[in-house]
Amino acid sequence: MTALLPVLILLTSLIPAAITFFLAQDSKRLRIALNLGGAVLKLGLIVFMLAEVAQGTVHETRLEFAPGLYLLLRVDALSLLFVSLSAFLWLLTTVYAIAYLRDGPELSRFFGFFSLCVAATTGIALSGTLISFFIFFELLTLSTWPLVVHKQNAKSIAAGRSYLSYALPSGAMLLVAIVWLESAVGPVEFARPVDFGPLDRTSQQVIFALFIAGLGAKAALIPLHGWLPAAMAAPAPVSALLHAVAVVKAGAFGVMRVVLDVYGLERMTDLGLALPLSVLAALTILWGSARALQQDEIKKRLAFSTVSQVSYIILGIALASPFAVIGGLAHLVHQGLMKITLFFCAGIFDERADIRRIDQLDGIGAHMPWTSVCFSLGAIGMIGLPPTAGFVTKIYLGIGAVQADALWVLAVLGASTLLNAAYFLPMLYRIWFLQPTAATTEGAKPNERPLGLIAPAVITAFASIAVGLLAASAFSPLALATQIAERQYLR
Amino acid sequence: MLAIVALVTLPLVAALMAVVVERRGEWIALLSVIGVVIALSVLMPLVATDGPVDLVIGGWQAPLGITLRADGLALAFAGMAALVMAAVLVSARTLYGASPSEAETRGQWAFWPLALLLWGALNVAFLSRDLFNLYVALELLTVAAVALVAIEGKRESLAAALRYLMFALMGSLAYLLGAALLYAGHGTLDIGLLAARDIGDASGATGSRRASDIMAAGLMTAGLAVKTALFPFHAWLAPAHAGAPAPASAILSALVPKASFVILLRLWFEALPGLTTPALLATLGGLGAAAVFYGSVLALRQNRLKLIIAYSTVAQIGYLFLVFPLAGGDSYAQPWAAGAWTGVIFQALSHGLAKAAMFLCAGVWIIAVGNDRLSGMRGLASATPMTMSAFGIAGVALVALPPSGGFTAKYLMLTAAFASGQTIWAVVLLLGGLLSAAYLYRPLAMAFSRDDDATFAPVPRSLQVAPLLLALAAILLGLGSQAPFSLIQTGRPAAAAEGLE
Amino acid sequence: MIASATLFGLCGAALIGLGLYGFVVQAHLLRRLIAFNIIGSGIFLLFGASGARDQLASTDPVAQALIITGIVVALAATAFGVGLVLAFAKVTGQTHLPEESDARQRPLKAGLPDRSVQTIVKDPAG
Amino acid sequence: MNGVVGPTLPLAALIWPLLIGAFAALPPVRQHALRLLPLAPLPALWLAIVGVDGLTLAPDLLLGVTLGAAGPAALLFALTATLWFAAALHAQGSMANTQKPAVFTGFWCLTLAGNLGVFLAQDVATFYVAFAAVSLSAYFLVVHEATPAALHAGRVYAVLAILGEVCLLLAFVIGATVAGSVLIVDIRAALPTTPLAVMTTVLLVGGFGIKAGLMPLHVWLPLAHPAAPTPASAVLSGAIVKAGIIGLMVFLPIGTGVGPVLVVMGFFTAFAGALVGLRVRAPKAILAYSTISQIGLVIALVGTAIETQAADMATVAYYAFHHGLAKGALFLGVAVFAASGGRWRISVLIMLGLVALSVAGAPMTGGGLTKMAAKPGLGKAAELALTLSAVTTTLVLAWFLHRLSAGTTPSKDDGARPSWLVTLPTLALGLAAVGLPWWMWGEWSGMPADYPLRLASLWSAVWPVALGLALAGAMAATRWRAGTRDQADPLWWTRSIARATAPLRTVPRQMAGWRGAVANQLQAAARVAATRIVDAADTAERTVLAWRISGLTVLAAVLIVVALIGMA
Amino acid sequence: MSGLAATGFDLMLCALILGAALAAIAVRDLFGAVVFFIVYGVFVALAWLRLEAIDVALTEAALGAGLTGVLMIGAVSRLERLTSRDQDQDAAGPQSPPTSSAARIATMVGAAGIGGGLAWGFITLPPSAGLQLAVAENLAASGVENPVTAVLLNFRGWDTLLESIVLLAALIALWSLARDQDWGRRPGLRQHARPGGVMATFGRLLPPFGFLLGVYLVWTGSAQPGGAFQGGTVLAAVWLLVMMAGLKAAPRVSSTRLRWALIAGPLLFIGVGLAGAVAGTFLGLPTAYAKPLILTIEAGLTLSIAATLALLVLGAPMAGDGLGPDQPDKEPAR
Repeated sequence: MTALLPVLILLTSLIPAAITFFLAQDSKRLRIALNLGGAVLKLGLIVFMLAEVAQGTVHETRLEFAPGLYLLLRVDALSLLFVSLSAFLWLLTTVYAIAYLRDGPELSRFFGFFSLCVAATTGIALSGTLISFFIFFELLTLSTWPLVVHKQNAKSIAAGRSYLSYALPSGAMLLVAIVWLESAVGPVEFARPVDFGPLDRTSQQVIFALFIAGLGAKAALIPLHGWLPAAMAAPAPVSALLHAVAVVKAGAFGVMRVVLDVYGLERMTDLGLALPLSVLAALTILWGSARALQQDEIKKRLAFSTVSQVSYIILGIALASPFAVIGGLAHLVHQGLMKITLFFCAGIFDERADIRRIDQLDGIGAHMPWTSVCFSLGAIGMIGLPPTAGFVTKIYLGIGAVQADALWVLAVLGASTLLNAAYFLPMLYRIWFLQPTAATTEGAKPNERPLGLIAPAVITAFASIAVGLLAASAFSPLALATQIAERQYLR
Repeated sequence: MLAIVALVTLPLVAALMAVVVERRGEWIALLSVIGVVIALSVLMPLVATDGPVDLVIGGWQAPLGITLRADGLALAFAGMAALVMAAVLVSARTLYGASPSEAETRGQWAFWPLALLLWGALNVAFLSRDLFNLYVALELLTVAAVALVAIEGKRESLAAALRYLMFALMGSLAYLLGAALLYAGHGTLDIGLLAARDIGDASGATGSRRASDIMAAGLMTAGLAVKTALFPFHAWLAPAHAGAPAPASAILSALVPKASFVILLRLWFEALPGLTTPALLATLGGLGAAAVFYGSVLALRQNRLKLIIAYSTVAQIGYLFLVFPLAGGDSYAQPWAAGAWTGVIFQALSHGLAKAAMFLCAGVWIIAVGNDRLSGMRGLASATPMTMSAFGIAGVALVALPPSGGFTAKYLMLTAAFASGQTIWAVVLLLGGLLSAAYLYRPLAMAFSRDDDATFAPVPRSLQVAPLLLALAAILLGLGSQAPFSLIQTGRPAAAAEGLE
Repeated sequence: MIASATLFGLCGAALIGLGLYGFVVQAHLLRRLIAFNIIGSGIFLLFGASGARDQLASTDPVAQALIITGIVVALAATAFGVGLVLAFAKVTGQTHLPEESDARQRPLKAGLPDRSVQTIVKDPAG
Repeated sequence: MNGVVGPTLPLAALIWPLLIGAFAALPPVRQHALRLLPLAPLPALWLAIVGVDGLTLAPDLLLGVTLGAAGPAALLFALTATLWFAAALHAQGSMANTQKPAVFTGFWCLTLAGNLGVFLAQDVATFYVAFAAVSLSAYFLVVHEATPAALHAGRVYAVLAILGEVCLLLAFVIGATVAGSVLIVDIRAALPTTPLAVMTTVLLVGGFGIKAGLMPLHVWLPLAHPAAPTPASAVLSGAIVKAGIIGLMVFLPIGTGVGPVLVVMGFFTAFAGALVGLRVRAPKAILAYSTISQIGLVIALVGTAIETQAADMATVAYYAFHHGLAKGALFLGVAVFAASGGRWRISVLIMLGLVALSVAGAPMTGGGLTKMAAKPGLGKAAELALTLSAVTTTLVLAWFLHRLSAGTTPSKDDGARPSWLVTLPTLALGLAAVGLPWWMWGEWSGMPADYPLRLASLWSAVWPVALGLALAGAMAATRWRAGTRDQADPLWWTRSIARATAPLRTVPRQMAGWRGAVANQLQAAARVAATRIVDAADTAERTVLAWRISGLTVLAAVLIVVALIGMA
Repeated sequence: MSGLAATGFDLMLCALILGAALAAIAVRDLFGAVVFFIVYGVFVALAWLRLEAIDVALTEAALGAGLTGVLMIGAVSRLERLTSRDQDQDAAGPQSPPTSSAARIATMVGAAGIGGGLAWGFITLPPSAGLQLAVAENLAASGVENPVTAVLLNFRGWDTLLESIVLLAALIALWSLARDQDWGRRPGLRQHARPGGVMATFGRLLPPFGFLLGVYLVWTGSAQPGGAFQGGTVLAAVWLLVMMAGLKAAPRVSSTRLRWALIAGPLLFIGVGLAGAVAGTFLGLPTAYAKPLILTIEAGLTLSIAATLALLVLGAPMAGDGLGPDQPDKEPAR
């Protein structure tokens, strides 16, 4: 069972993917059953695994390709954090996507790649070696592209091109980093400390830079973030996937792996890499927020907001102080919950009320109260107001910054909060306090049903409040992050 | 033993039968495919476990007679060829399959023997250890290949065939001359016996470098490079591969250049390793690198799908020549040489499968659209999803993204490049991969664009399956690279396999 | 006194050089095939001569056999080549490949796409 | 889950309003949601009355919640609960037909919970959460009327509230880090030991100062308090500003030199606030300035307490307690007055005048007592300033009463009597303001029981008020028009800045333009380069396509390979 | 011949060969070039005689000079007719423009370099490295006395088998060049020899002798110079003559009998090989049965080679004069 479980978890999305591709467009029920079944099963298996891991079982599966090239699935606490998040959000996103796309074209293709995408994410989470990570990382790139271009219009094709033109070169850099490193130190397993002996200091630094460049595109670090706002041309479930469940997260997760498991916090600091990385993350935070402020389209604003928010994770890791690391880890989950809520809602606005631009939001709160409430909760979380998840992160990052003697980070956090407020609050203001324009009110009253559309948003919205409110409880993401950090990385 | 015999004779016998038996070409071809597959499935495990198997033809040992040897290299390529041929033959049924009630047509008659002869020649080229026998095989290959290029009889394809013929004849002559010189100098044509003479190695039996050996090496290298379409001798390739009907293109692009490449490998890594010089290896690698960039740039420039795929072959062939700097010469006995060598072979195999799949996809789309212009491809993703996926998956292998065979290849080669400190080749590999993504993206995006007005001719599903299976095979090569890896190691010239541990 | 073998060997070398020159320089396809045959027989001569240098034994039978095979193969290639040339001439009325009428000024008719580079760069998706 | 350790009442007092608020969102309840308002502070009132010992711990919540109430905080907690209760009752009458009652109720309860929370919180996270809740939810109370003025006030409020939140967050983060603990007492103790003390203190003063309306951070207050519905104004001015005060009281580190600064700023606010109050005409706006002024005094007292290391700050709380009740009464009274006609107007005016006198510190009133209690700790100058502030306070409140009576359109019905629901709470608050301090004197002033009745004390209380009244009378006699504008406009300077910086606004657009231009240039250059490369490859391809060239290449290749091999 | 005379003869022969080759390449007139090429072939055959390689000489004369010459002459005449019509269409004309002199000189240098390198390599070859001795040792076991035949049919029979298949491949390739509408017709142009003319007379007189010669060459090949290829060439020439004389039409490409004839030799060869494989050795000829087996194979090969060679000379099936545009289909397709 210990060797099988990670594979089973992978298969719960791989098999639905494989079958879904071959389903006819009209075999709707089977498709839904497959995808939902896979998602539920996966969540179940993960819960089971959580229990097992808590008892100290090590799950490890090895798949040899060629000497030196093998796939290793190994479950550690960090994997669990990420895989639980993605599995949970996948389930919700699937429900949402089914309701959102309903009878759209090419559904089998869509859901096939959708599942594949999650399979890749799961693989990323469970990977025990750099090369396994890379394999799933690239698989993720590939399986996301058809989703990004799903609408098949000029705009989404352009978005897809933009995505690939960032993702592929950076994937190449990642490969260089991995191969360079491994050709010197042998295969890198996350569970084993890496002996950097054969590499000189400069090489180590260059490799690190390559790693960051390789992961940076997915993590949307400036200046590699350009694809993310363009990708908002994709349907809302895909945006949710990109921003919260899979892609961006995979990038951030990769940075974690590299910093925490490959280099280790101490070595990163010794090499003088912590400061540049945190500066980069900080710049991304500010730049993303500033750009978000300039956007007129909801999804674009949210996209830039993601650019900013994901770098909180990286900032936390880069600061390398205990609280910052914990905050960064926790934000992996927090950002996912909040951002997915926002994208769910943006999707509902778009799908149900044809609202895509911010100035169309006027007064929608009255018509679409549930959506609007969820959106507001997500936004509040993004600003980092208590008692939401974002608040917890921010406080941890702040404490971490002080611990790391990086007071400038406090200024960044403050500025970022203000900027976040500056671009989210006007939206809320429009939603709740302005009178509906003629365009919004004419025609039938917008409808927030079916349940599949609104329920996921409600769940994630309240989850994002709950994880903040119950941050100190033993099962909160924060608690998990604390355990992970203290057990594995902050010795 | 019998299996080796079957491997080389079955396609030839089938070709002969296809000459006389009217309108049954496809069935004969199918039988031979089955036979060859059986033979391979017997041979491969045997060789993987027990090492290379020799077939001494007529019982006459070299130097008097000819030996065929089934080693890992040969079987890997023969296996790939069998897969590609199987797919191609299945696909060709719609184009060249005859219905018993109608009169035989030229194409229906000529395609099958030509394809089968080509296959037979390939298998001989992969297995034979005799330089002259290889020459005959190459000539057989050339005649069949040129004929396949010309088979449509159009102006462009005839011109392409003639051009191809010129290059190929030149290559054959140069190779033949080299083989003759080696025989004249050493009294044997057998690769193994030549290797035993340590040619060019000052400590070897023949002492220092001989003028005839150097000339032979120069001529054979150039000749084989021409036949492999290494830049800058590639000019024939694109018009020829693009001008042939899709199934023929698949064979031509996926398989034909590999035969001469395998001979080149055997020449430099088995027969004449002592003659290598760093400058030569660097030059060959450099030409390969140039091919990668040049072919990619030209592929980017094309507006016809088949030309894109064909120029992609020019580029992909370039990777193969990185084996010389990475595994040849001083690297020969280094730990990373095994990786480089195996990586290059993986690259060749993966490219073969993927490229064949792509040409077959192009064939499907040509049926659907009527031509292979990129601008006509809008909407194909929805109309022919299976072919679309095949093309996409093949693209993954070609761009060398995981988990394809191309990725395994690239990984091994990259590791070798870094391990040997020759990072320049790593740069080539990476940029080449990105460029290939760029040129493959264009047709992909075009097919993905929505065009609600487009109408397409229906394409039988059976025709769409073959490319998909081939593309999946290219992926499987990566997923299950353990078995091919150990197979390729079998009979590898240098005992450096432990280098990757 | 020079042995005949040496003489004919050198003659073969010269023929190869001569043939190569003709094979490369001439544009007329039939002439190329003639040049091809001259190279071929030059090679055979060189090969045969190398097998006949030993005055004690007769000419190396293996070399002879290979040469015979080579001649047949060359004939086969030549016959097919002639057929191709004829077929090409029948379709185009030409005896040389289109690009060799003037490689530098005339646009290519066969094989290459006709769109100018500029349009491609400007419109990569087009 | 470890559940809750210690008394559960404090936690219940905080959660109960939230439940009420959530309940209000239920569709059947929505229309009558306002009825729920008085229920919300009941547990808090109970807590205020009975009190609890020890701390309440809820380790699972937030970052681990610690609650407790003692001393000044408990007093202010009681004030808050009372005030909210009174305002809730008042709202039953004054807001019966308001729009969106459910939303109002919901945020009312949320604000209430936060407001109560800041007094109970013993750990920084809980404090911050509560503070944010009170601070941000109050926004909805401000904008409830949805008039342009309310929305404008809301915007200003929101901006400053968020700014304040950020300041506090940063300060708390630093504090928690240097203390290695989230308990407020630890943080306060640890702050002076860190090199970051000054910065943290500045952040704290900034964050709390905004909330409390410390000049010059007060700009939101005169806009927001008048814009809210009257009950909300009452709690805003009476209770919510105290959130800032309690923050200053419990966080500011002792012995960092911040005291004198606070004293100076506080007195400046006290006088300036009152004087600016004379410049506006709307009664509620005048009251708002009065609040600013009074809070300035409180802050000055806090500063003094810090300076003199009087850690318990009982007198400060005592003073603030009275002001809360009184200001609540005054705000509620505005509505009562508006609803009254004829003789009722007179009675109401008298009652309000009494409360106003109390605020001004007239002898024998509650306000007078609290002021007296505050004086002993002060230095000479401060004492004088405090005494003098009564003059300005008298002036501004007189101006308030004048504007109230003059500026409010009398009810048509001469005998109109406001509903008891409105009147009673107002009256109760007023009476409490005047009377309760007497009852509490012994416990909170730390001075002899007869002290207020001593002549010196009386005199020192009387003359400023009298002076103020005289000045008011003089003003009335000379018909000197004090106020020029109806509403407050504390942000007039921003418009000048906006005008002055108008040309700068195009800078981002220009920058974007430049960025675009540079990008275009780069793209064009890349395009040209790409064209060149492709053209070169194309030419090369045409060249090698000719066998004459390629053949030559092959010949050359043979020779080159030969040379490369032969060289060695 | 004495040494000096022999050398003198050899020198002259070399000069003639080179001269003919030069002429074949350089002469302006295409027909002239072909004639020189045939002459060249004859001279080369002489050279093979001088090198005591009778088998090669025979093959070179029959194939290199003879059949290739016929092929070329036929091609020249057909090309003249094919290209004359299009003269106006292409400004460059059927004659290709000259290569630039720089390229010409460069090619000359390159070709000379290779020739020189070869000469150098040839001269510096070690004394002897051939396989004469090995062949002589094993000749007894090969079943034939002619060492060349032994190599061709036994020691390196695999080469010969492939070679025969190459020949067949060339024919298939050639036929595949036919136009679709011409499929099923007879290969080559229809011959119109005047009845009673020279051609017709030759056509009646020569075949019996030629046939005898051809069979003899095959038969004697086992012991003396000669063999399937040489004999097959003679037979092919005979058949060609018969067809050119108009005595017998070429068979249709769809003729089943013809096709069997084409594959008979290779098929037989492979059959023997496979039988050997089943018995233990692929293409192994047990000494006891070697000679009859070789003769059988040769017989089959001769038949196929003769047919293939003749048809290779005739060319792809075509209608009428093969000049297109499509003429009315006078002959039924089958």
